[in-house]
Amino acid sequence: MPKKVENVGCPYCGVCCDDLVVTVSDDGKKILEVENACAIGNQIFHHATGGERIRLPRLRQPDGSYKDISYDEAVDYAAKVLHNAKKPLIYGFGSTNCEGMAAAAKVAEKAGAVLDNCASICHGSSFLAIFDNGYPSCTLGETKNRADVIVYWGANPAHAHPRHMSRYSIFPRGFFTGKGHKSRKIIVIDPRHTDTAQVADIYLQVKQGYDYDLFNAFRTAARGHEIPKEVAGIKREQILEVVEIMKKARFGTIFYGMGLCHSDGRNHNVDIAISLTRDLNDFTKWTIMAMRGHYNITGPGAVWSWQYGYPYCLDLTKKDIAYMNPGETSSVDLAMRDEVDAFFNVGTDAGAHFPIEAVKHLKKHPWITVDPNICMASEISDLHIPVGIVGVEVPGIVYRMDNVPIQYRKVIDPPEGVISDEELFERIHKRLCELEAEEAAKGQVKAVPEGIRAESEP
Amino acid sequence: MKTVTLTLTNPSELLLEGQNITPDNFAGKKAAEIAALDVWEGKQKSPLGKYFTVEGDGGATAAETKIVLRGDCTRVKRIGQQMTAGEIVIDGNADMYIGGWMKGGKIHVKGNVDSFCGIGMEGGELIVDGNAGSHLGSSPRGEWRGMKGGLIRVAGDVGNDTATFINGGTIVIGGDADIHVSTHGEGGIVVVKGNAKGRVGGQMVKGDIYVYGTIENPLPGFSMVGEVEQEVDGETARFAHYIGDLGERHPTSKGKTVYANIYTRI
Amino acid sequence: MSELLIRNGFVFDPLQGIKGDRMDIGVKDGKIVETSALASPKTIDAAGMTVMAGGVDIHSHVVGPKVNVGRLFRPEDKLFKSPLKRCSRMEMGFSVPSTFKTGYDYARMGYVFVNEAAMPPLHSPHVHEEIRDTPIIDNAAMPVFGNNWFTLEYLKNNEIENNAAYTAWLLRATRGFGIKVVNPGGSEAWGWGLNCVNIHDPVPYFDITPAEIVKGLIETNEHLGLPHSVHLHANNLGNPGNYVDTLESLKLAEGYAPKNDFGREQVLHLTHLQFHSYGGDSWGNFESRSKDVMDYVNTHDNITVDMGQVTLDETTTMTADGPFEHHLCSLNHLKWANVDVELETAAGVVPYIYSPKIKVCTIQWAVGLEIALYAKDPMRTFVTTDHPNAGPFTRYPQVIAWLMSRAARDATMKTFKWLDKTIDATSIDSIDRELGLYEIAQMTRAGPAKALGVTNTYGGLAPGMDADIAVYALNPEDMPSDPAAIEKAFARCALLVKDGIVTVQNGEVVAEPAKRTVWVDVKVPENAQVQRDIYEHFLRHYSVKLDNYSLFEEHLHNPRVIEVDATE
Amino acid sequence: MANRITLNMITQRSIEEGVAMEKGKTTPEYFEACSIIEMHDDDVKALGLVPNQLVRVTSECGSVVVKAVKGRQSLYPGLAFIPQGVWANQVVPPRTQATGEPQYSGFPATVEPVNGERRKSALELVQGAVGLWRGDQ
Repeated sequence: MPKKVENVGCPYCGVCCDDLVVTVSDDGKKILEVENACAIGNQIFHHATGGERIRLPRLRQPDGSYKDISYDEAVDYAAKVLHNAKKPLIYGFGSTNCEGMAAAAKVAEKAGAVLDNCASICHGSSFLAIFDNGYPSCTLGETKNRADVIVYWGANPAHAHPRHMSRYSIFPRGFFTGKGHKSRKIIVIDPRHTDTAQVADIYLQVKQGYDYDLFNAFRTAARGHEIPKEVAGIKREQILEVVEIMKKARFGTIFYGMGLCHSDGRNHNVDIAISLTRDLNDFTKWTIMAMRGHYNITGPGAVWSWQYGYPYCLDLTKKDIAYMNPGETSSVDLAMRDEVDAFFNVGTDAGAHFPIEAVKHLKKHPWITVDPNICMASEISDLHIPVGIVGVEVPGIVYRMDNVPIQYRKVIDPPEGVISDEELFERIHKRLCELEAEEAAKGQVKAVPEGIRAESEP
Repeated sequence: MKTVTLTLTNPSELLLEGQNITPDNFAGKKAAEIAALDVWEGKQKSPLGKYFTVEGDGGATAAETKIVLRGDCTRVKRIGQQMTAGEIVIDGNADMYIGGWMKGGKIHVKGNVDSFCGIGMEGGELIVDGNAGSHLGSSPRGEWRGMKGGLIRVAGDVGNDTATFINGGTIVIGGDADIHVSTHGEGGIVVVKGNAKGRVGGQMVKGDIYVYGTIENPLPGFSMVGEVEQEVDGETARFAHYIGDLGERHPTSKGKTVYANIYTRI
Repeated sequence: MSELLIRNGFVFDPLQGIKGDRMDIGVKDGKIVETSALASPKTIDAAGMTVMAGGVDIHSHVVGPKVNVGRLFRPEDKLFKSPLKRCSRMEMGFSVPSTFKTGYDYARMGYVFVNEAAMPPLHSPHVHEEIRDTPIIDNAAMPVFGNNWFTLEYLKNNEIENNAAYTAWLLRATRGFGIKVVNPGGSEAWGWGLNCVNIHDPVPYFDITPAEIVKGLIETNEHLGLPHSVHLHANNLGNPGNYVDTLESLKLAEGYAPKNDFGREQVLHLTHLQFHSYGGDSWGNFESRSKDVMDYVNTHDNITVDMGQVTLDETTTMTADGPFEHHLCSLNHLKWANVDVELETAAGVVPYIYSPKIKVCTIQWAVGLEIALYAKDPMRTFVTTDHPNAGPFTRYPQVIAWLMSRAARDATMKTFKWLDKTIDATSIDSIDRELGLYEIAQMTRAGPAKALGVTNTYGGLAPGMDADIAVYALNPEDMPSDPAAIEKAFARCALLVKDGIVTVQNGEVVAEPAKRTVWVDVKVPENAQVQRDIYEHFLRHYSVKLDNYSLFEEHLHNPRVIEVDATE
Repeated sequence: MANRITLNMITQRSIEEGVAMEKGKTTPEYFEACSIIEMHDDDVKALGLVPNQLVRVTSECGSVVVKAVKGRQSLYPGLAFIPQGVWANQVVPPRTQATGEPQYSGFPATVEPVNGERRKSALELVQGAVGLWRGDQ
């Protein structure tokens, strides 16, 4: 009899749907059906048992091909790379659990590495804004139960967070919002008329890159001052109309996305969005929330904050004190400035998602990928270490986009022999301690990692 | 005043962090002791002498110590960080954080500098003959008490986020400024002698900005209130006077609301 | 079979009434034993030193979401402010230290048990993750109930039994310790940007008043017979003239008697009393009314309080009192974080600078000390700074020095810009009382342990209790004349034994024994209605599934469960 | 008719990209979802493109060949869109305004029709950039 696993968390986006029902085959080896998931979440579960999985670490050979090696060998190689580099960079963690992130931090602290996560190229700007201006936010259930005005600004949940609108914001009926969609005003602000804009009551086509100016106009108008006839492509009347709606809301939430974080001004677009939210709280209740991308990309920000006080871009190279300054200690800047000499890509795909120039810089040095799947990063690595898929094969706590921890379950076993991120990092940590002890015993002789890197200088 | 000359003869592979290169740390030390001070290349801590040849001894106090850096310091960070007195001359370029958290003394960079120079500055002078990167005279992350005092002078262009959270002091830019000047400012003076791209004075509470050229995209939160004649950096000129950021909170003083000012030269 | 003999110290154990007698303390297998039970112990000489039980903190914000927001959004709280690594993990931060620094710093001060003052139930897995990463000290965490929709509905209808069943369920779901109430009704009102500023302000929609919430929760608490009492952060925190509301809140406990098997004698703990003892009607005529409040506390045995002492630092305020934090940020204009938690609570975080140059701050400083110095029964008034709200917990040694030494208070007052005005608005200058080591032991371990109902394990040195022993380099027969020496001795204990393991020596952490999570498991009769209500709210209003809400066993770390049977 | 225009480029997630990415970055689905560009009709007309014609996109730091398609989500004239992913990142400038975040959106790129060129696969682009591409195996 196939077995149904209920209340399964989805390891795709920051919406962290935890209502999936997954049907597993008799022998517990095959995922047969996934209910309640969006198209993307669905794909993740089916992909886990659908095709061939990598079951052993693979080490790059002189001819450029990969050779399977044991986990012990991989752990040894990885530990030596970390140990010998002057400034290794450990990056990723969009798709692992918090237990894995805590273990990786222990490794980074021991190795004197820079520890960074995907927020660095995603919602890192939000952190910068939060540092400067705070974060008047709420949990998603608050929005569902109370909100009568929703703003999506530079965010396109129809594509990036497929169930966000139905679970939390536009459509659900909550405690004080019994009429669901009918009782809510939806405002979408985006340079593109996105699929999200299709469901908006009001759509403002902001000129790309001028969000800050538009926020500035909103704030100025909210305080009763004159504004120009047109700002960022939006007519004054429309700005005033939206300002009135916002001021008269009972409870509003601004959801914002990469449209703010990826364009000119980055953090200040978010910063001024927060200022607007603060202003609106003088009139009524408003909250703001970052549309965090991966299902647990909020996780490293949480874990590393309680461990070190910084959510990302942690420079642990001094080994006795942590430092953070995005723009310097952020992965892409470190790459472009040739500041690091080894790269660990963990649970993400820097090969596909970094600008190719940054990839080329990083590739001058050893590159190790830890990921369940074949991806661009794994295909240019010196070492690829497969691990179990969190949320499918490995349980653990993940943090939803509103910082609510969700306990994820295991649906099936990982392929035989494949270990979890947490176990991998615990083993690397142990090996690092041994290397340190060996070095202390021998004096200052550096061990050279075994295995040969392909000659691949671009 | 005694002079210590550091010549970068053995450049690092990665970037070098030289927060110990300050008159405060060199004062009272012989050349050999200075060469033994720590610098960091990633996690590797080494003596300064591994990368630099050191000539000359430090003065008795920081104020009596001058440091001259020769060689290509493009990849040396944090020179003059937290210095309180004395002088540093960098013959060419330097990297990030030059004069960061500086309290006194003078730094003269004859080339370009990278980002975060003069951040958290409280006093002293930072002179850059070339260009500067982002976050010149800005505040460190999360700190609302930005630049408090001192003078920064950059002859060339600067990157984005100049003087974020500025509370005091003066920044004079000879060339153009990229977006965000004095964002969240609550005091201080920024002079841009070239053009400014946009987002000048956003979320600004108090303080003054002068732009001699044009502001490509002025913010809607600033409103023109008249024309004034003012003396700026030794010369007198006529300016259009704008107040703002009208979207931001503003304190009142003696019953009048205090705004931030932008002056653009007519 | 590890055995220790701590010899010849001056022992202060208020739970046993031991007042500085020279005694030996025996330790075997993690427990305190009669010295006669030891075979071949390792001996530690404590001659000329003070021996107390490990410290117990009744109210501190050390783990959980708002604490972590405080860490995350204040990088400037770490820059040039973090010590270099001395223990196995880095120690970061000043006002909101990292979990590691929290554990190490408490241990260095001789503390072993810290009660997290507010756990949003929805976030309990986060709280427990941080507990795991907080070394050495044992932790408990109190879920917040004062704005919880279930609680509001049950208490509105006066359904104490249902509320008790729900409370028992939530304590188990979150592995929580007791009933915390923060600004009852006010944080729910904050969901609409509103507040309940006095105890008779009705809560929007729910049609119940803060007074009814508090009384209902006291009844619930005593109905269940929990180890700890209701733990209340009263309405109208931090405002001039609020002592009136505080007295009204305290009076809600009148007529209630404690019912429990844990030795607890109060029915209400009113926390950080300092923030609630203000007179005047504006910041201009702001003044201390600690005397009025403490007169009431002194004459009512069923109440305990803690100080919430302002330490005159730059710190980070954080509370489930969402409207208060919004109010605060509109005063100081600094960054403001807010998290409203669906159906349950809210929270806000704002940095704050208590400056000796600002009159309100120095008055607040005096109010806190007055509360402790006016206390007739030190077993009912406890040392806290409401960490990090009035100051970081690492200032406890300084607070102790202020309490033990008029000279220490005078030295601090000399730094005040508005000294005369502070003296006029307070009575601190007229108080000569200096507390002794016995009273400090009452206020920092025996008293809090008793109020928490954990005196079978914590807060004392009787055989059978946990071997948690702090030794301070202070000779009660030859106390230092310089109060700085007192502060130093309490900041870095000479020795901390935790669970029988030597953990701190000469102020340095030398071992990291396994820490515990202390929680309360209450057995209640089956209650179909409450089960149905829970099911309904999760189906319709929560954003997570019921089955994913209760803490999974694997996320509970080294539990110590206190069992309560409320089925009778 | 211009044979080359400069547009303001943005790169963001699309659901097709999301689904295909989880299937695998070496799949045909990923290739079709990501190696495309969307423009406003005016710009398509200005370039004289026929539907599904290949174009070369060139920015300050690189160049890539993608297929010009008509998207559901409309843009205004002068704005162009490539879904985030391997093709977009061939042209995304790595400059970060000292924030850590590359200029994924809002950078100038020229677009011109190409003849006789093909779209490269994800693997060819990434492995090729780092000298590991050994041709289709």
